[in-house]
Amino acid sequence: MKRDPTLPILIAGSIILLALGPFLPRWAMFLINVSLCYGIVVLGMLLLMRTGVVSFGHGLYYCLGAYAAGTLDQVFKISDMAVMLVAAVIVTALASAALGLLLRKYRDIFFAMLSLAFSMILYGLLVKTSALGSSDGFNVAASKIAGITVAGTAVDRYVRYALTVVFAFIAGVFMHKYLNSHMGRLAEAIRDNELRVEYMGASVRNVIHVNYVISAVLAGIGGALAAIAVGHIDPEMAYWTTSGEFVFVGILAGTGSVLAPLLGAFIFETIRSFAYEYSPNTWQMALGITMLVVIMFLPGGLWSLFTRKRKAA
Amino acid sequence: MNTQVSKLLKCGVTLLAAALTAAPAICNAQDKPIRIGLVTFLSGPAAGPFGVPAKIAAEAIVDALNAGKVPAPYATRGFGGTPLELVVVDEAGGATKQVTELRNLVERQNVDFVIGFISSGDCVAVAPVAEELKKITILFDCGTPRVFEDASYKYVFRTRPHATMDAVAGAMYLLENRPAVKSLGGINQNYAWGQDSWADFTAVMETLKPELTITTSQMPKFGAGQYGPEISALLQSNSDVIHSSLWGGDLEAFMLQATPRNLFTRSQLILVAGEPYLHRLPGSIPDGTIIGARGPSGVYAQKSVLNDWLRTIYKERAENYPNYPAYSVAQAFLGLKTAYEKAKAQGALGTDEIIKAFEYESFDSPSGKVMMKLGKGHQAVTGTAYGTTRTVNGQITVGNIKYYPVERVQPPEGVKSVDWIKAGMKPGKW
Amino acid sequence: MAIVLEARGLNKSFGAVTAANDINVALEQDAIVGLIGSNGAGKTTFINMVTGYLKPSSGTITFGGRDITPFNPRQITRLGICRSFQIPQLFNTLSVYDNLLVGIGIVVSGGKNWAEASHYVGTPGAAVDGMLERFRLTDYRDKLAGELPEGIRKLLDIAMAMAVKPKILLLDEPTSGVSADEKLTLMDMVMEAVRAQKVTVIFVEHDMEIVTRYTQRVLAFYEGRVIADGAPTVVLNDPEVRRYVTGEIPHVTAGDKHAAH
Amino acid sequence: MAQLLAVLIDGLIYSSWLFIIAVGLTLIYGVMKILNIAHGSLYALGAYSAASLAGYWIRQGYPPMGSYAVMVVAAILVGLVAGPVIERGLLRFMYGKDEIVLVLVTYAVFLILEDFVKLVWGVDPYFIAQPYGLLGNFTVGDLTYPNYNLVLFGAAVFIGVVLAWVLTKTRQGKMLLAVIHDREMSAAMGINVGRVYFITFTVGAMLGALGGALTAPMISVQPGIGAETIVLAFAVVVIGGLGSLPGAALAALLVGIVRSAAVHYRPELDLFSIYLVMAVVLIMRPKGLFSAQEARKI
Repeated sequence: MKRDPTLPILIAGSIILLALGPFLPRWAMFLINVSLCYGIVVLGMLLLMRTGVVSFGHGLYYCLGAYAAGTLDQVFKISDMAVMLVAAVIVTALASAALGLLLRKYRDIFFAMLSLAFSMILYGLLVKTSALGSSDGFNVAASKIAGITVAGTAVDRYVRYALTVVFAFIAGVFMHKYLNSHMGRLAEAIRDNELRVEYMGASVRNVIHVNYVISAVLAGIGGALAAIAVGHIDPEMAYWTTSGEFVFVGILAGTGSVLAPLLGAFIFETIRSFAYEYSPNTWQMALGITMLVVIMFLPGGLWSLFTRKRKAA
Repeated sequence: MNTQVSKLLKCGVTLLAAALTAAPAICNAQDKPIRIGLVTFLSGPAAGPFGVPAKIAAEAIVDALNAGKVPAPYATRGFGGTPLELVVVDEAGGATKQVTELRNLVERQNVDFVIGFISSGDCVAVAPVAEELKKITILFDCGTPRVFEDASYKYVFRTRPHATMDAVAGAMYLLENRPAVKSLGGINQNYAWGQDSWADFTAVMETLKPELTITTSQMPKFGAGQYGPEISALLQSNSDVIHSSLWGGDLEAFMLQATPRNLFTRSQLILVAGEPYLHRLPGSIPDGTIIGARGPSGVYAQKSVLNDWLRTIYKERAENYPNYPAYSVAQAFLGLKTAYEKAKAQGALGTDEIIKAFEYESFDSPSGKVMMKLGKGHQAVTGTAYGTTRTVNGQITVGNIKYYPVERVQPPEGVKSVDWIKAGMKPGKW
Repeated sequence: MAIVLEARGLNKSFGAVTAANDINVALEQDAIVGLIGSNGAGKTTFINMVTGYLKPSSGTITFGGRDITPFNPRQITRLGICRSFQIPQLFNTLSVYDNLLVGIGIVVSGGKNWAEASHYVGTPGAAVDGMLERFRLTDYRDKLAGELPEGIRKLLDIAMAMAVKPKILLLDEPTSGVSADEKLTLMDMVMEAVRAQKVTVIFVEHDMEIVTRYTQRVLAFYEGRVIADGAPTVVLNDPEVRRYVTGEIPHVTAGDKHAAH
Repeated sequence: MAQLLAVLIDGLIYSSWLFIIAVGLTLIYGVMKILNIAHGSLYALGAYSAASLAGYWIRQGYPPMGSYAVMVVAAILVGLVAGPVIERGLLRFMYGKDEIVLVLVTYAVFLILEDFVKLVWGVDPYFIAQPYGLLGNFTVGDLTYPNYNLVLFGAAVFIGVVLAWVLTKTRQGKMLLAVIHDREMSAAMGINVGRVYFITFTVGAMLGALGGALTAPMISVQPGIGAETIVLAFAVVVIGGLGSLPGAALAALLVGIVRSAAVHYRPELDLFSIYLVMAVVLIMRPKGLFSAQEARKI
């Protein structure tokens, strides 16, 4: 078998991004920054899809992560990015471990809809909480990283950008290793044939539960990084359309490789951003058509473009 | 190995795509006209009543300015002779998206000024970004006091007064006309705007009339459309007054469903943001409804050369007269023009000079005099007005209009709305 | 010899249909037992009950003296009762190699619940290659399971059952869908593997030649009952069996067609 | 007491509406296993066409009573055009794909139609208020209700009964049930599955449009109504058990009453009452209130 180029690409890609950062136009830097936050969440979706379940409620953890980070600043006046990320991980891990106990029993559309219900309940609760700005949300001043103040300095943007790149890299490497481990194989086996997995002595529900927690934590990290990058959070992050977008990007990108979600998220954000600019009245139509084209002609997602070429070469 | 390389290249190329697409935008930088980014709702429920009227008005104003056809003191072409160019962006999609879009407007579209944002959530979110981008950004229609009461900004201005006065003047008007009011019920959308409006209004009422009883607070979700149960609950609450900050389709649906059920023969209705609704004649708005326009705008704009001008140029492009968002956007353009030309007159057109000129300026607008008196000269204040609907030979109009001067309805600089209301709304020094 | 598996008074009915009617079976260590009977006679139902896919309406199943009736397939598998399927249950989007590696990975990561987890020498990968050898699947190593010919699918299905270290192996029509000339080679391979690992085997078979050739004991099913139990020669000559089961033998072909798609 | 009565009446009316918007969705899912997000757009299309056509009708001074017929016709037209276009033009190329992918396909259609509606009708709200008041009111205790609510209720019952009758009593209906039960089997039995799908989707589209048309007189028809409605319809269908007609009816009733009770007793819960119901029901009955349990042969 030929060697899998994923890791080299991840390393090279991250180095390029880190090196390129300072020279990029700032809007591009921000676009990449936000895309990678998305990409990290979609990495989690990829794991779920590999396991054969799809969540229409991952906005729940995207939002929880963001609010975990945000409330630290808002309520406890802690505005250190490092602490925020830790908080996001803890909160989402606990929440998903608990909800996973229920969701592990569900499949298909029911898994999707029950997770949707949970995320919409969080949405409702947040909209009711005027202390956290209700539907307006609030601004997050993540001014320090590991004690060093960056807010207002010349490198402010770059630090947030670099932080995201690094986390995207870590998440990517982790997910790559994980998918190629026994657990990763087991996930695909479950997608193919749960019955046989049980008849080989592994607990389908445990695997789904573990993978659900992992994907939730990734979503939480993505949310926290988004809060840090964007500087504002609101309950929309938990609304079903946000979760829908994650699935959207997941399918758009394809589950062929951990590179797909990261790249897919970037392409999605770019399409959306330019659709907004060039057809402000029909950008939804543009998105919809893109999506149909991909589903129709690239069932493996955009990623299959790369793999196809590789086969051809 | 070479597969690795080729993949690597592909990866790099895709990532560079962003940088490349920057090229056209950068070229635009050398264009002559002043580029103004206009962010307003083009889709979603807020487009019809707010976003699109604002857009129509903005385009009409820009054309008039470029043609130099605006009444004094705004007769000079464009801004100080330089023509204007609009870049319109949809505000739909949530605060997070708006932050991204603002960056694109400024850094990719290279606009010189940004005028925009109807949703309070978006305003709160974009203000710090505008600050970071060091780009003069004018919030033209959002109402939440939080923007300048919780923070202070150098590059952010708001040329319309904040929402506190909607509640204060509304309550005053109500009590002046219905002194005997004993019970109050409300129906407001379940999101920040609705919650704040209700909280403010009840706070004011409790200060002005402590013995008042609050019967029920209905909080249907935004865009619910079906209000059967809510209306029954309101009917059964037998409230003397029903307060509502509903707007757009929700307001219209609520009116359609509540009127035939005689809710408004039972209770006095006060709509703090009802004005745009008057322009849309859905057929049923009971006489005696108290209507606010969140400022002396729309139907409350007093006759003046500027007002006639706005009404004319707007009517040329739409089938009805401008509503208050149209007036808000006019305030933004004229306020900015004033500051720009003042700075130019002093011979320096740097951002800082324009800001200097903008702070604490006061200027005429179709809805009267606007003074940048709050938020260290970044937050506008005006008086406001309320009136009552009545049908005159088939036409719904507002009568019994009462104007309230700034000091009665707005807290002075440095005092938070909440505290000011609690403290009994003492007129401050202006 | 010692009794490893014992079923006492198993009953199972689906609505009106009685799929199992007071089945009593005791199985000795290392026995190789064939189950015969026309389709719907209750053979697969018996296997499904033993492996926990169906719960008997009444009756108990004990394994090594332990009551496993309430257990689910996973728990039963982990005790060492494994099965193959009439319609192969594979991981279609995984390679043949990975199909087996999943199983071995489960055993290795299984820890203490798995008496013989230590059985495999060398890496899981090496163990897989060993199994590919034994079942002559090496040529298909990197093919996707979904793209295999039916015969190979059957083989892989059985290999996967073997991969998770069975003490008792239940094979549901191992040769159905396998062309006549391959049947014997397949059975030889399986039996070889079975002997090497000291596994007790129960298999459902329509081909009486195979039954007589490989089993020391046969259970004949009819309408959910065991109508005969004993050495192949005895059972196959039993008049009832001749009438109800082997008489005119349409089942072989029936079995074939059935599994062919 | 009066309040309890109000809760029931309001609940019943709201339930009728919920059932009307959800029934087409559950029908389509039951037969085609497609959770059709575009149902929301069909609802919007129905509402817009009804508002425009009936509005025109009334402006022309034709007998206002006729406007009800016009609304229904508008809905049928929408169904007859949009249904075939979507099913023949797109969905049929997607059959056999994963359920989630199909959801996304319809999501894409939804996005496209959202902008299509905007291009055709603009962003200004449309009105067709007359039919709402035309029939007069009825009074219960101290509460007045427009009789139009009875029309909603009647329509819901009518649709439910007719569908139930078609499914259980007619040959076509039995075919449908056969397809619902086992697609391959019924194909083998010589049922033209493609045709069944085509008809089902068209009927489903009509029902979606009808929901919009019947709602038009009581709301202001504006961009975004589809998105708001589809989530409700989803919840109802999932609570009831995907593809189950009685399930949808019961779920609509449950959600309607719960929401109405929330509004009357705990208004602050209204926002997510429906999702609470959904979560609770799914936790108690993982596949919804009514669900076909499919056993797997091994």
